[in-house]
Amino acid sequence: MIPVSAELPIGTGIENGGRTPVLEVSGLRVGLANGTELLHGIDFKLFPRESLGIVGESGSGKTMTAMAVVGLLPGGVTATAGSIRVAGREVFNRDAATRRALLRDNFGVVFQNPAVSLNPRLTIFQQLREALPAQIRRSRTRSYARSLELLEHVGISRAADRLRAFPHELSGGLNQRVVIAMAIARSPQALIADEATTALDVSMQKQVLDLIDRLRQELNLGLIVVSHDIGVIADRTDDVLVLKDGNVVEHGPVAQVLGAPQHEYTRALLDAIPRLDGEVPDDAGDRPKIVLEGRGLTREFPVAGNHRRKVRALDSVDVSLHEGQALAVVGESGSGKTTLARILVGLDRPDAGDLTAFGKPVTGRSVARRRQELLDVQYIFQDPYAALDPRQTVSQIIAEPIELSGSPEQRSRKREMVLDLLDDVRLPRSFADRKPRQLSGGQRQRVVIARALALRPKVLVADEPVSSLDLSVQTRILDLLATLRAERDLSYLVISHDLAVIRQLCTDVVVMRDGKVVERGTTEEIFTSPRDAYTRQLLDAIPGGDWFRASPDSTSGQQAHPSVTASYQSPESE
Amino acid sequence: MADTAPASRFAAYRIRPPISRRYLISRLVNAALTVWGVITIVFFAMHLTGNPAALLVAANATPQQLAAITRQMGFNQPPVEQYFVFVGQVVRGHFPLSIVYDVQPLQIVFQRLPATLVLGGTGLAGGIVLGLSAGFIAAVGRFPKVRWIPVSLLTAFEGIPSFFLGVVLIALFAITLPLLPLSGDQPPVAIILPALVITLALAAPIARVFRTSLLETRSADHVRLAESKGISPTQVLFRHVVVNSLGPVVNVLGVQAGVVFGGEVVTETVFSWPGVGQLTVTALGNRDYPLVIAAVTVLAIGFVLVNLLVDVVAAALDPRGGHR
Amino acid sequence: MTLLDDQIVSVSSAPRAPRRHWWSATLPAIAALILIVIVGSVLLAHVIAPEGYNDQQITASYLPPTWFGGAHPLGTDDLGRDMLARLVYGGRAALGISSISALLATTLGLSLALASVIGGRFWDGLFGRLADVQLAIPAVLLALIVLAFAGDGLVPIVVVLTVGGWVLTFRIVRVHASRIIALPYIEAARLGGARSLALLRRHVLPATLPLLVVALTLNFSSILVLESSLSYLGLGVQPPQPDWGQMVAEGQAQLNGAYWVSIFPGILIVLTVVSVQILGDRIADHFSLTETVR
Amino acid sequence: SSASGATSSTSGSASALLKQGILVLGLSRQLTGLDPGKSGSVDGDSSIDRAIYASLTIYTATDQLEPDLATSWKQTGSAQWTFYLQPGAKFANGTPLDAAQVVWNFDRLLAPNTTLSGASTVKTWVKSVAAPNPTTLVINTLGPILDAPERLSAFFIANEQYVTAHPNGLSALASGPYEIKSYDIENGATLVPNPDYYGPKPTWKEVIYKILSTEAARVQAAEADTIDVALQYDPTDLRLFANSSVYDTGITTSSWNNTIRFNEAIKPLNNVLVRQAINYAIDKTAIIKNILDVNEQPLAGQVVSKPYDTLVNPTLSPYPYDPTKAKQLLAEAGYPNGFSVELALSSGTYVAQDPITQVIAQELGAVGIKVSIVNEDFGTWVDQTESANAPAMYYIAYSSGYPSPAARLQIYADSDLQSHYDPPDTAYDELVQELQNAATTAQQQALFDEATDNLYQEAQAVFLWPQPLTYVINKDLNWIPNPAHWLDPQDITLKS
Ligand SMILES: Nc1ncnc2c1ncn2[C@@H]1O[C@H](COP(=O)(O)OP(=O)(O)OP(=O)(O)O)[C@@H](O)[C@H]1O
Ligand SMILES: Nc1ncnc2c1ncn2[C@@H]1O[C@H](COP(=O)(O)OP(=O)(O)OP(=O)(O)O)[C@@H](O)[C@H]1O
Ligand SMILES: [Mg+2]
Ligand SMILES: [Mg+2]
Repeated sequence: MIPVSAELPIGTGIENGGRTPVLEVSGLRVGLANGTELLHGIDFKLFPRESLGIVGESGSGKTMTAMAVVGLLPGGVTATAGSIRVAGREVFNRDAATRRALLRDNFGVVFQNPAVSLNPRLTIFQQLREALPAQIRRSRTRSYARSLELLEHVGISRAADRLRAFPHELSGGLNQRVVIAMAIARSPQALIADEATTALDVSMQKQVLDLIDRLRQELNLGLIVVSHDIGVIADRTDDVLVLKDGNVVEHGPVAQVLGAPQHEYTRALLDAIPRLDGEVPDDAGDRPKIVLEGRGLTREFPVAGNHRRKVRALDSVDVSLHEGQALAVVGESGSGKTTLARILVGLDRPDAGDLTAFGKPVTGRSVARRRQELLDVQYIFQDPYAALDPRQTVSQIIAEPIELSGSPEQRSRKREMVLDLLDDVRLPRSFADRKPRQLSGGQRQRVVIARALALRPKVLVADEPVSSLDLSVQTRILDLLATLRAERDLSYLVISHDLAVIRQLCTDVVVMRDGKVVERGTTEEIFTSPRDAYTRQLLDAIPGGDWFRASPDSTSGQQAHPSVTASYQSPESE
Repeated sequence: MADTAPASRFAAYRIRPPISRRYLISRLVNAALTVWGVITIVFFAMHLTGNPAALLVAANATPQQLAAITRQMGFNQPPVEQYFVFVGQVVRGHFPLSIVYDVQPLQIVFQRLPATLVLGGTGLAGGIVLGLSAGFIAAVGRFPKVRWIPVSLLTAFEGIPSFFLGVVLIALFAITLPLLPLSGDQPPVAIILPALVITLALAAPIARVFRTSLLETRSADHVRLAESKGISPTQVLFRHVVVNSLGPVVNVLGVQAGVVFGGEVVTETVFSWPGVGQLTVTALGNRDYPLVIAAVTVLAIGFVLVNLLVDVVAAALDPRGGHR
Repeated sequence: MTLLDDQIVSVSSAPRAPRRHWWSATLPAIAALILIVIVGSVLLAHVIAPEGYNDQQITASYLPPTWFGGAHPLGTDDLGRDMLARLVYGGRAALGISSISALLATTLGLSLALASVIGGRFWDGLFGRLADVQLAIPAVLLALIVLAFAGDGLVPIVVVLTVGGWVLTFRIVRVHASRIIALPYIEAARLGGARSLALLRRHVLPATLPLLVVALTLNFSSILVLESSLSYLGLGVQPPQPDWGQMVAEGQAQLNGAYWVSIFPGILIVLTVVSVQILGDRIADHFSLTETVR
Repeated sequence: SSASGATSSTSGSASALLKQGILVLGLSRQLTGLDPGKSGSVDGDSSIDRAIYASLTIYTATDQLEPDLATSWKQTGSAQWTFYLQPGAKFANGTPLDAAQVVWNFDRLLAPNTTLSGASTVKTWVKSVAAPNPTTLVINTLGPILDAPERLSAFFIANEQYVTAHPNGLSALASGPYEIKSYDIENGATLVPNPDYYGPKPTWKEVIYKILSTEAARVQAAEADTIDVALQYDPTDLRLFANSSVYDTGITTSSWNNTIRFNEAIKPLNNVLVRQAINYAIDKTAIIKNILDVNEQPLAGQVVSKPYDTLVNPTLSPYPYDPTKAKQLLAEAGYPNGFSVELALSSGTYVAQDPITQVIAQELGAVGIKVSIVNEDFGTWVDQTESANAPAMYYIAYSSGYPSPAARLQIYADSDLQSHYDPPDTAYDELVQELQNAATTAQQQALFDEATDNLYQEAQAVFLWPQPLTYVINKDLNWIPNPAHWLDPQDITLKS
């Protein structure tokens, strides 16, 4: 499938005579019962086989817009004014029941989190059956047959078994496919995907998006993609709608809006994206001594419930972190990155293999012991919200390591150390007495970093340091980490599945898959000439990858997506 | 395709049990362990008093009787053997003869068991019905202004100790306006008052948990999805909200089972309901410890079984647990 | 049998009205007031009734309440003893025993819970099993049996009530603490070099404290109920020393004549229990713990 | 108070059952078993025994001695009585109820090694029993027992084979007017007419005995109209039924008298001064007036109840209420500042026992004796009082099946289980034995006075008062309250 296909001239969504749009929204206003308005008049059209992207920062109204269209607004929220025409028929002023019916027969919805959008209590078949058109639903035989078809259609093999499974027995990707199957079960006019892939890791994200595109082609669907990931929008949609505080600030063909943004808000959104064509950080040239080293690290976990079966999270992994180096560990979800990180900082123990820190072997049996040996290695958590005790003040949090394992001299001047650290992470000293809940995500992550620096470590291990943050914030945190590394000549080991992050921060890369290292090299090598097929697949999977690699002015929208051909192989690969 | 779907296939999906055999077994083992624990506790309780044999015979027992019991329960052997003898005896249902009745205690306990089960069952059923309806109203009732009232009323009743509630109910309904009979000798009407006591002790917690759980489930994502499917709102409400919310309720029942059993002890005494609870209390009054031990063991086993059931049902309501 | 280790349900608690109702704010105030009055007069028993609880005047039996003024505002019992005197002294027994036991029970539950959280699988399993066994024997029965062996008297009854009450706290705290201990900020503390005890002191305990207050109130009310049930069945404090439950039993025969002998102590029990629960619930709401506790 | 059961007859109310010929009687203590060899209490086991077992003779409601299984009898020797039995009498299973069966009932009690508590009722005066033919029973006595027929009025006859087959006494083979339909020690029994009864057909289609072992249970049972007759009400509670539409209430004299027995093996109760002190320390008149609400006199240092007992010791008068004397005696005995002692009650058994004992406890407290009251259930309580470690003091009322001076004093003789473990007083035992066999009434009087003087001096018990018989009864019923507390369905009839 092609972002802008030959037979559809660009931007047909905007000025297009002839064909009736699947959906025509004009002056749509949505508000709360108490009168506060959330959407202030949204207009757009959606034609068959055409895809519309809705972008905007969090809270801008993307979900509201989507849900208003399908009449699934949350309780207390109502569409107050405007017009919604479905296949030419006005549905806005209809009574709730008929409106819902109409919308449901014309739209399929795919929600953000597949893990929770299915009823854990019912088998896939029981739930899929509910989504079928009434006349089919009545007969079990026909329902069953149709369900099989649907599952096979969305690329789920062994459909019969899947039908008998409960949601928790399927992977996220499979569940999302099931949700999609439900969405198309009543052969709708259009599909609406709200952050349909945000919860999935890159490779799975790609597969699902490919699936949606394929269905759109085959079934002539109109498509609305809601996402805050501009990359996705860039790859997958023809038109784009930029929302800000419930207003449309820009609306037009992708190439035009993203290529030559008129509104500075749009520009801001674009600038926030870490770019894949930025400068690679200079690496420390000749490699001096190794600071942290794992040899043949192996870790197994019991598969929940089934005591006999074990999953190998790590399979004799060798890693060595040199002084001043910034080493990245990449790999799809479940490849063992976090496990590795936790072992390297001593939070977890390998079943086999040994760990050496600054030349000394780490032998402690208990976490506490190991930590005493590894005090120079600190850790930065993925989710700053959970990493801070809500009951403590910022200064208490930062001071804790000092109190626990600082030298007497350090303890004596705890207070000013804390304030200095706040300066280091660019937080105003006044924050010292705030509590975590009074901080934004980015600020919290800074506190986490400050705490990690409190004992003046030589190595920082960071697991997904920015993945839980808003895009706009991400870059700033990354900058901070980069500068800190320079200021205090730290060595980094950064875990991420976001290659853009890696490229911005790291000198070297280790690629992991299924607990094994499949490739290692400098960032430059990995990005320009990846040797391992899997590495290449990871690179391809990055949404909007090509778009941002090319220079902004070129109408890169046209250029074919390199991974199209490779797209959508082995749906079972999750 | 339609016709190629062999019947066996969805026979297969339909009888798909929401709980695995492994899970069931683990629960059973658990239950057995608990019962064993209870027996052990009883054993120690008896030895706390110095000479356990003396407990198991009448106050004016002859030395011969004492010797006999000592032999039967192996009290003359070293502690460890004693323990195993005791457990063995209990497991085989061989308790020392009841002092008052002079027969196998289990025999008497089982005579009384039906009465207890009937009372407990009725009370439980009442509590569930009352609690669920109140909780449902509180969560999704039509009139937000007043829908909290039923739960609050139940909660107020919950604060009344069952013995006092019993006393008051008797004073009101059996005496002042004699609508309902007093005690356990005029079935079936006689069950109303005692059952009511148990019901009222149960309803409130059930109602609260059900309410909370309903509110949580209602805003769950899978409900939104269900709404987008085009099935009727009532179907969504029951298939996806109500039934999904029952898990916590069932778990509460597990804990409240204790309340029921304990409540029975008091309630049966207040209403002179001829069940195991009353039997145990009078047996204690009569210093008939063999009978006490038997009754307690039976009650404990009953409780364990109830919780076994609860676990299974809870798992059935959330397969994620059941396939663990 | 694992009794819900994922979510805890309080044995009882106060009305769950949406906060917008006027009385949801005033109710706790009323409850507090009631408690102050009850506890206050119980503490001042010797002032309110200098003549003590066993001042018999058999010629003046079953005098009805005169409410305000009069020698016996709340009437007299079968031996012409002043009801007010007996009620306040009865409160000493009931509330005294219950609150001591509640404190002990909560402490015991807390320690075992923390122990099983940091103590590893063995202790966790052991204590968990202990709790299950404990629950399998109805508290009333257990109490009856132990008291039958150990005889009445303050120590046995307190022990019995404590043993009957620790599980509640244990379960609440255990679930909560084990959630906390699994949180990243605990690992963060470990990274800072904290050992188990430091973790408990710095993070787990503070996080559990409000919950503990709630557990305490729940414990107290359920223990008071148990205590009065036992005393109603004739165990615990023995006549002539009064106890609320025992008084209910004594007056039961005269429910239709001298209702006050048995109704007043009953009402006091109910008032205390409900008020404590309402307060506990208020506290829970305040720390928005309601879901954890239920 | 609401006229209890004002709207009479809810579905299962007693008055409703009455109309169907079903009688509901309340017993004030737990049952212990149906074996007549074990002496039970009149207001408990014995009332049921009397309904299901034949006895040779029987006292009617009006206290006339009448034939029952024995049609006639005569003294056939200086120490021999002969009874002539109903020909063709049968047990409920059709087996013959003949002299041989009666002999067995005697022999099991006369057996030297018997543990049956009923033994003392015959051992003391029967030497041997023989059955020359199925309808003739010869009793060889230890002396000229003038009142042998009276003594046998409460001697119930069970079936040998059946009793040996059912040792635990939870079921019975009837020889009397009714037979057991269901039996439950804690909750009561249901009786139905015995088809094979030799006597006149019983009046009631069904008789239900209900155990009401607490005052509260008794009051509520009546308030809720779930019984027709029940005894042992606290007089103050009788007032609750003053204007009831369903019940009449009554309070009258009885053959019971209340005492506090001592375990004289225990210090300091082994000291006669202490026992006397306790007698002085209790204000019986006040209790009688205020709590029992009757005008009786306290027991005059002897354990007989006027007017029931004909033979009394006129020279004795009650211990007066005299705390100072009590204190002084205690001092003499070496307990100037008192001691602690236990007073055991059988829960709910005797009229107004809880208030009474609390008053007593307080009065004894006043002279320095600290009393702690313990409650036991009837069965356990009896076992304890009959065991070596009986309670130091226990509150008890004694009756005798008929006005027998011997039986009255027997209770304090060594042969009685409750006195058995006290230090033996052979002099007294012999007195009683002679009294048993006294030939003339003059002789009786002399012996009786001597024995009672001994009781009085020794303060063998705290002599309290004759216990009033209190009861509620359905207005539709005729019943002459029986001083011995017999609650016999045979004595109760519907009005007109
Ligand atoms: N149930 C609700 N009740 C009231 N206001 C709501 C509700 N849900 C969302 N809002 C508000 O509506 C506005 C738009 O929310 P919406 O979910 O559409 O944002 P969004 O663009 O989807 O953000 P995100 O990218 O985080 O999903 C926000 O200000 C939000 O606070
Ligand atoms: N505590 C644990 N118990 C059981 N299995 C675990 C545990 N931690 C990790 N695993 C398993 O080990 C494998 C590696 O997990 P890990 O979290 O290291 O992957 P990851 O690369 O960090 O994934 P993600 O990118 O989603 O964080 C996965 O299959 C996971 O299910
Ligand atoms: Mg959204
Ligand atoms: Mg990870």
